[in-house]
Amino acid sequence: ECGYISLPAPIIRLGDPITVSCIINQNCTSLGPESQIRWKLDTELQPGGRQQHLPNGTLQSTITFPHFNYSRALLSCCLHWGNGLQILDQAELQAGYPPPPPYNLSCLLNLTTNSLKCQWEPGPDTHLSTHFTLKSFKSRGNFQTQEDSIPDCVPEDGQNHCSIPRKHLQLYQNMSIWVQAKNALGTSTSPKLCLVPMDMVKLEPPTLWALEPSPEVAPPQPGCLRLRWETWKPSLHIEQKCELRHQPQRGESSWDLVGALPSRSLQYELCGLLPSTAYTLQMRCTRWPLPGRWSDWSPRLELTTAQQ
Amino acid sequence: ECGYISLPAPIIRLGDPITVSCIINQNCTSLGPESQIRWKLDTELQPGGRQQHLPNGTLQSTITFPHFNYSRALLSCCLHWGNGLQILDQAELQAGYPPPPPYNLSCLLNLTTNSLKCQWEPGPDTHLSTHFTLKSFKSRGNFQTQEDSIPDCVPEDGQNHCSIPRKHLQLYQNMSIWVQAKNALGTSTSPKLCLVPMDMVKLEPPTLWALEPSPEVAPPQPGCLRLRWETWKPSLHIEQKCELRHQPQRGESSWDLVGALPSRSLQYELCGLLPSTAYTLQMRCTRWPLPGRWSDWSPRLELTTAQQ
Amino acid sequence: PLSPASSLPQSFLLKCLEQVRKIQADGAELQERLCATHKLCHPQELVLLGHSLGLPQASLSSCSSQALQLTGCLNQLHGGLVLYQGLLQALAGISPELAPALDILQLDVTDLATNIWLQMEDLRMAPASLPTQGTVPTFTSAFQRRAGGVLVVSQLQSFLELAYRVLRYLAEP
Repeated sequence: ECGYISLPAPIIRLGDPITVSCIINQNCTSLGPESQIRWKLDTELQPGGRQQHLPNGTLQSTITFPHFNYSRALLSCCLHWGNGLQILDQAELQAGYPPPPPYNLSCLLNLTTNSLKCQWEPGPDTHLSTHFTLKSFKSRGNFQTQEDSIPDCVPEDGQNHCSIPRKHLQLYQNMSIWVQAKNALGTSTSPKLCLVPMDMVKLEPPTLWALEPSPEVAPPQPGCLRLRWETWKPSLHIEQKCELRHQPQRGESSWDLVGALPSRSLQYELCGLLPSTAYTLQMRCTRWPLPGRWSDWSPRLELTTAQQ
Repeated sequence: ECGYISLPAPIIRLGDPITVSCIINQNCTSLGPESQIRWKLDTELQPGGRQQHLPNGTLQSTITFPHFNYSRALLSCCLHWGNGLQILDQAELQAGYPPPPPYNLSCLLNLTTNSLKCQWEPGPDTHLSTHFTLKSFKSRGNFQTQEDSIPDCVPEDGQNHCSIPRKHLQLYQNMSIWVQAKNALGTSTSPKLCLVPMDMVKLEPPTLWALEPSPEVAPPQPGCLRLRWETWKPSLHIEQKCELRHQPQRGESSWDLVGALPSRSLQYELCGLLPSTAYTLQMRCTRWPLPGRWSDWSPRLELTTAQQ
Repeated sequence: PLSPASSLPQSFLLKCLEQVRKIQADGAELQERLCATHKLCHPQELVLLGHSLGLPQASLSSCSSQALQLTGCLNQLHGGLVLYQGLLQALAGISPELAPALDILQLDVTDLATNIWLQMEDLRMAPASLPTQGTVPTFTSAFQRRAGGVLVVSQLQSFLELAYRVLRYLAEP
């Protein structure tokens, strides 16, 4: 080789000092006392290289960057030659931060895909390529002792979520989950989440329908509404409780809430409302009495109460 | 096994006759003279099974379908037992046609993807799963002798086109290309296409611009238009000729054509038109004098000729 | 008879009930597809084949309400689920259309078996070692796997019906 750059490390911490040296061999060119090694950072010539002729006839230059503040830079070792500069070697230098611990780790059990989807916050940019891995294991009582390991879940590039497939899950057993972040400068892990997958089930909202007036059934009383609802089909096997909220469409009144409703009703009469008034109704459900998450509110159902 | 169906072939030609037999073993159930084997096609009971007790104590029934006209059917061998039928074996029978030779094979060289995209007509439905493969080889002069083989190009399921990647192509050498169609009942091949990939280049249309009037240049004569154009960037290395067509926007007059124009002009004046009339212009180009395909016509440029 | 659920946590029983309902739904899904795709809709049409396959059955004799014996009942519940886990596993390769439904059913059966076993361990009711799956028939053709699927799922549904009644009885406050 004509010349070569030697770096202490290709990746350093942003702002850290770094000293780099370049050695040029005699077989490259005749190295007289006037030979001058010059450094370039990307395209900028850099002052301050300390040059010395080594006993074995090679020429060495060393340069120090007290606070290296480029997340990525190309360092070139050049030699004055004729009336120009000859580039003899290049090295890519990167700088950034070790990964901060990921945080806000949360998981939801998706009943359609049957997978446990976890997401997290990666924390500030490290300027370096950082890989996240969702790690977990099944454990009995106290979440500490690992029983069966679960294969790592590797998110797609740049994504901060990962889904553990059903075949790796025991839906009713304790599980410890955490995120590991890793780049060239270090590794960090998020706080551990201890959960039972089934308790993380997030239901889709129920569906509300107006009850069509029918000859056999007396019309609703003034200030009353009739409706029916059904929970989301994939959750039929889950015992749930639901909440109904309603408010007049016009005006600023807040929502009124009717709690602890069954997960399915073929006919429900809501009374105590203003007569001949247009109302907006929404419902949400949650797994109950076993733990679960509230679904989102259902799409709005608009009904008008019977006249006085 | 209780009973089993034996088919001469799981796939036959639509309309052909087929004779199927079912043999029931003694260890399945006691086979008295009153035992009766019945056949079902999907869910329909079929008349006409010929039944016989074989010397080894087994019971065999044979049924013939003179013209089997189902592209796919489920054949069940059943036995009267108690007051119902017992299903003892099932076999899936398919019928269709051997693949007709694919036709209308044509190819275009795409300069953006650098691949040779060929497409073809598959011919009438064979009712069977039929696989198409685009086969080709490089050959010297007469397209007959195969020199270098090219890996088969397998289209995505159900697609009737395939793209041979650049790394398998020699753009300026002869190539023989054909399509093979294959299903359970046979194989067929399309007529061979002999081509030189580069001669199949299909250019994207050129781009037309109006020339902005400028102080240094005298305004155009009445009945004249000024414009400029440039060919599609990836084809700049290809010598081309272009055609310009124009017609008044109003009225029914057909297109007028100006042929043999260069592939690039910074300033072109088109005269001999009606003064103060709005015209629509389009241009297309082709590789020339070397062989090539005309590009599509460019998007329309609308210009109005100078007044009298 | 033993007063129900004297030693079984309510949350355990509610989870088991939920799991049984899920497995019943999974089983119904598989039965629907076997009927639609392969015209195998009635187990009664496959009795002869069932005899020749020699499908083992699971008993819940210790769970009858007249003579409920809790440890024996839980053991039989767990043993039956392990048996069906093995039978469902033997159906692997049933057909591409049915494979996803069969996988989910198998996973859910395994989950319930594990829950019962872990609860028995917590209550020191579990036998010294896990029961083995026992001899499972080999299905030698695609038809046998599908017909076997109809028979196995039909038996599983009856088993679950009984199990559900027992669990409900045990969960009564």
